[in-house]
Amino acid sequence: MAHYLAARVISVEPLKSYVRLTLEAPSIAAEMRPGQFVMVSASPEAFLARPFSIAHVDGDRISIVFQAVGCGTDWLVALRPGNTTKVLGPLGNGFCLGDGDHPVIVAGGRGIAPFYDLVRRISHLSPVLFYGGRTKEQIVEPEYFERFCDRLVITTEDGSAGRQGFLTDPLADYLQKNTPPVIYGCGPHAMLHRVAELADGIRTEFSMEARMACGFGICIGCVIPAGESGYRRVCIDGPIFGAKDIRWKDLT
Amino acid sequence: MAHYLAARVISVEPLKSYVRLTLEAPSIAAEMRPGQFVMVSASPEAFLARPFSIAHVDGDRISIVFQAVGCGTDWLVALRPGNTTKVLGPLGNGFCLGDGDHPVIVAGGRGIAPFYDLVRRISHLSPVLFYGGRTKEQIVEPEYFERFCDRLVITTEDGSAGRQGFLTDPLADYLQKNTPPVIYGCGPHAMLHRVAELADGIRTEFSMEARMACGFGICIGCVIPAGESGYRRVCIDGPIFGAKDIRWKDLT
Amino acid sequence: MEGLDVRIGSLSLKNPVLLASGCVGYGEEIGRFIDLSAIGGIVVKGLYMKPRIGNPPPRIWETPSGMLNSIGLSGIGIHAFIQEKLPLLRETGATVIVNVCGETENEYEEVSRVCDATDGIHALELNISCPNIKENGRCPGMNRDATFSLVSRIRKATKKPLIAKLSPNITDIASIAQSAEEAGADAVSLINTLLGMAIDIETGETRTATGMGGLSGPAIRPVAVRMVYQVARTVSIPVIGMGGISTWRDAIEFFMAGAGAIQIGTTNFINPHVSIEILNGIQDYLVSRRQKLADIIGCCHIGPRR
Amino acid sequence: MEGLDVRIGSLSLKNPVLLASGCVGYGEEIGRFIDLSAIGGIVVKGLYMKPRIGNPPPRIWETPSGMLNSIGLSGIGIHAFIQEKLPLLRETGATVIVNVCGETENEYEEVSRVCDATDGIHALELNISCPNIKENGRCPGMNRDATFSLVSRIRKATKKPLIAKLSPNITDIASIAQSAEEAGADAVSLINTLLGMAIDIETGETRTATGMGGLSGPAIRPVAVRMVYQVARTVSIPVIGMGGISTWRDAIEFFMAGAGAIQIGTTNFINPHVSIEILNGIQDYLVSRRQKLADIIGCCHIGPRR
Ligand SMILES: Cc1cc2nc3c(=O)[nH]c(=O)nc-3n(C[C@H](O)[C@H](O)[C@H](O)COP(=O)(O)OP(=O)(O)OC[C@H]3O[C@@H](n4cnc5c(N)ncnc54)[C@H](O)[C@@H]3O)c2cc1C
Ligand SMILES: Cc1cc2nc3c(=O)[nH]c(=O)nc-3n(C[C@H](O)[C@H](O)[C@H](O)COP(=O)(O)OP(=O)(O)OC[C@H]3O[C@@H](n4cnc5c(N)ncnc54)[C@H](O)[C@@H]3O)c2cc1C
Ligand SMILES: Cc1cc2nc3c(=O)[nH]c(=O)nc-3n(C[C@H](O)[C@H](O)[C@H](O)COP(=O)(O)O)c2cc1C
Ligand SMILES: Cc1cc2nc3c(=O)[nH]c(=O)nc-3n(C[C@H](O)[C@H](O)[C@H](O)COP(=O)(O)O)c2cc1C
Ligand code: FES
Ligand code: FES
Repeated sequence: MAHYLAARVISVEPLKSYVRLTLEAPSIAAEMRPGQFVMVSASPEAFLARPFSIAHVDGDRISIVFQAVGCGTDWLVALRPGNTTKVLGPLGNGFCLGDGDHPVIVAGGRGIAPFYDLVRRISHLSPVLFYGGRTKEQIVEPEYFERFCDRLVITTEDGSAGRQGFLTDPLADYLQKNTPPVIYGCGPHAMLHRVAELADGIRTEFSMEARMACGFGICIGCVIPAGESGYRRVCIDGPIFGAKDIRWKDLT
Repeated sequence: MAHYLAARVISVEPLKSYVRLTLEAPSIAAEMRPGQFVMVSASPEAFLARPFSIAHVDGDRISIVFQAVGCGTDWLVALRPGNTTKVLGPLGNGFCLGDGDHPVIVAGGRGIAPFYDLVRRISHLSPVLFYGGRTKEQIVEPEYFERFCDRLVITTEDGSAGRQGFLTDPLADYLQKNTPPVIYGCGPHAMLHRVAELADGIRTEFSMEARMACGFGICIGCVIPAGESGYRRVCIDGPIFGAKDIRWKDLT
Repeated sequence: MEGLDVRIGSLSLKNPVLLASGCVGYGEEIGRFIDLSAIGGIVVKGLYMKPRIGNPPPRIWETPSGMLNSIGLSGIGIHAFIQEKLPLLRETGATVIVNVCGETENEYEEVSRVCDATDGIHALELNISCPNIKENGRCPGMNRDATFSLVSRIRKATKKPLIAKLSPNITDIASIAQSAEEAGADAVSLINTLLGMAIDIETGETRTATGMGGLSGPAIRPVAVRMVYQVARTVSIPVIGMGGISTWRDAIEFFMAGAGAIQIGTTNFINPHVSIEILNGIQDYLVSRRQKLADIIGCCHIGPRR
Repeated sequence: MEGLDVRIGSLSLKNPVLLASGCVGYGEEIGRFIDLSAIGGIVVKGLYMKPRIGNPPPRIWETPSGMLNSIGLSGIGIHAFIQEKLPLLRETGATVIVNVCGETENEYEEVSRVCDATDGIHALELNISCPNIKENGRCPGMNRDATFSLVSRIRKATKKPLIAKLSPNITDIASIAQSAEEAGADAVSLINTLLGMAIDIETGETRTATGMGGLSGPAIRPVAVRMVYQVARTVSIPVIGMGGISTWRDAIEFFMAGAGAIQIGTTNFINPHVSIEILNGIQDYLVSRRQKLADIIGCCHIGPRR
């Protein structure tokens, strides 16, 4: 069940290119599954709330890890401990946690967010994380992920951290030699599309994005082309979709 | 000349029923005359800026003393040192500083604001201040005003400070025995109207209020009935008017 | 609380707070947050005979104090609604109003007949005003004759309470309301969204895939209050007001302008409990003033009282 | 910067940023903040033959991302303007456009003839759209025939560039624009304010003394962009866009929708320097993209490019 509450800000920490906002939201923390998200009321200036993956859960607290890209996220960055903001969640279907060994996780840039919690919960399955960014500023807290993953492969477009290039290159190599039980993915749609092509036959769990008004299924605004024809709502039919359900060519 | 600038918040102090907000606004502080006001951009939620009398000037700083009555003033109360807010000013005509002894000042409730600076500047003339409120919570910093005034007469409607009743009662007594060179007034229009009746023949300088959109004369929104017929703009033809210029019966 | 009930034709609503069409789906998701039987009723998303996939994304864009939408009357069609959604809605005890759509007068009539024949559908709201359809945003509600002709025809197709939902994208909304009344509508509801547009200045692309979209939210409230006022002075059937209501205070404004009931749309997106909060606020306001709802409907006064 | 000049009939504006009528008085007060010769021009507050005291207060009310006004075309009259205000304006080097008003066609014509005969008045903006006048907010700009008749008549009364300022409170703004074009207008400007209303729920009094007021500010921007788009696709004379422009980004949206120039209204109230900031922002945008103004006018594209 989703809850709507005024959450107290615990902390706002810079994380290289991103920011981690920690909120006190007991009922959301208690019920959240990895891959779910929250709608955060961003500011009086931003009329609609903004969707963010839940990154961490810790007792009564949840965190989101986000990039400041516009008026809503700018306002979130300016929050201070003691302020409050409205939060609605947990929302969306969340990842299906499989039980095979060496699941693969593919994260592009701020697409790392939902995997903070996921890797912790599936660390017994020895996940393999492919984590790419434009520069090292987009690769946050690799030590955290190393703790929970069997392997961590980092790529940056400018070579400032890990291997230079796109993460789909080492991923392609890996998939030539291994057949993971599932590929979890979050990042730019173009990246996910490429991963979908590589995945061929392997079960996929991709976290998709769309502009949202409500986040819980009532506005039908957040649709993406999915299934044989027509659209599916990212917020409630997703945000986690199997790659083969998406009509990638119709994605704008 | 009026300036438009982003002013840094120095402090926000509760003053019984009111709040004092101190801002760093050097160019405004340098040019301000008592009785002038500033337009403060209140919040992203409040679309228009809000007018406030300039209470104190101290070096590079100005203060306003205000009451939280709605979304804009609530937001101002929540400001913290280090925040900034846009300020436009100094605006309006300001008081004419006369040179006769024992000028009378009449302040109702938050109408005390413009007199912080005035009493300081005319203390050599030994002003007499009539200061009324509903309760003692509306009588702020009497010790400050005592320092600069020859006499301070306080009234409250509930008798919790000074004499019980309306300030127009002791004022009427005073005016029976004395003929001050000028009466400065600021407060609810109903109070000022009564003071105008008592003033009969004495020069008056009343600070008037109206809802404002611009504060500097371009919207023609802030008019009050004044002169023989027609309207005058409070922001630029005022806010200080002689009582006999106001058509009190047409005031809404 | 007593004195909050509202009559729309033969239908009695237990209170004047309704959920607006298109802003609460078919009730399933919003029903997880609020008790649908506690409010006056729910107007479900517009329905045609057949399912429709709606417009391509992007479908929404935020604007100052509002939003543009171009959902395009995506929906499951009246039959699927009745089979898959209505049973759940009936279980909640909600008063159900169907927002009736059609590409042709025939289709409007067909949908209406199905609604008329179906238990558990309490009233019809005829959507003569959806601005997202083709033709530069035109709709029957932009024209007196088209309104009269359509409403008359549907009036013959159903005995259930019939509400005509008006478009604000017109010169004289009162005259359209009058046509609807003359044609037999039991009530009018207004306003639907204002036609708007926004453009991405990096690409030149419109922010919704269809170019134009419908503007809703607090930004449009002053326009909605004005139109409710104009319509309420003109017709004698009940007026259901909406457009940017986000607090109980806004709701009171609409009652004072002449609305007998209100609908909450966009604000549900931001706060799923808001309709209950608004209902409570209305009750508290009336109790504190010892008034009944009827006392404040249309009580507004032009300019200051002397 | 080159490539920023705009032609309106025989008039050449040095850049496309104008100050909107009613939002900058007669230029005196705003001229203390900005150099009026640096911007494209100033449209002064609407003028009748005689002085008018305007509507009683309260005249303004804040709304979500906007404001209502009911100033009521308070003004000093065309003769006082020419004697008392125009000389000051001429000294600043501003391009001066008079917003021409009238209670009758005769009065519109009289004011226009005076403007035509006066040096230092560069163009006329015919205010066929002021929504604050009596009669439920009606104005000539709500009707094709009234528009055609009035514009034709004024066209004969002046050789100066003639701009028709359109009302948004209508069903089909493009057809009104077309009437104005056919009647000989050199340009159309839009939008004037949307008719709105707000009510004080403590007293039931309307927030402006006249009941209705004109809604302006960012709240109405999506409606304005949409109307500019519709009009620009219909007429071949220049379109001057306005409505809620508060940043240079908003201005670019209007150009992309088809405006050849823009006006800044309400935002001047909040930031008296904003027109200069917007002009600079437009220049920087064009420089960074190596484009001329003409390259982006009307360049918007419906929905995402594939
Ligand atoms: C399910 C979901 C989970 C998300 N999780 C995260 C996360 O963990 N961390 C994070 O940094 N971001 C996340 N996002 C994206 C985040 O919602 C947007 O960055 C945010 O809404 C931008 O708000 P703004 O007001 O700052 O930007 P705006 O001023 O609204 O827009 C700035 C830019 O961001 C784009 N944008 C706006 N809303 C969205 C959206 N819903 N999805 C994608 N792009 C958008 C706009 O088109 C525009 O180009 C997620 C989005 C979804 C749908
Ligand atoms: C020249 C001038 C000087 C002023 N100086 C002071 C001052 O020193 N200290 C102080 O506390 N207040 C002062 N005011 C009043 C102050 O501007 C209002 O209290 C403030 O604008 C309310 O803003 P808000 O957003 O909190 O309230 P809103 O939510 O906008 O309104 C709350 C209530 O306040 C009323 N109101 C709104 N604007 C004004 C206004 N401009 N004048 C009067 N009532 C208004 C509204 O009608 C409403 O009833 C002054 C007003 C003027 C015109
Ligand atoms: C996303 C969305 C979808 C809508 N769909 C419909 C619809 O199907 N039928 C209809 O009559 N109105 C529809 N509307 C209009 C609303 O019912 C309402 O008239 C309008 O949004 C104004 O109210 P609001 O500002 O409270 O949202 C829709 C509005 C929104 C925002
Ligand atoms: C206080 C005020 C007074 C106005 N007076 C006039 C006027 O005299 N003549 C006119 O054509 N438009 C007038 N307008 C309309 C503006 O010129 C403009 O069309 C409208 O406000 C939309 O632009 P904006 O949102 O940038 O303000 C007035 C607007 C406001 C806010
Ligand atoms: S965001 Fe509203 S349905 Fe998904
Ligand atoms: S507030 Fe605009 S003229 Fe006074």
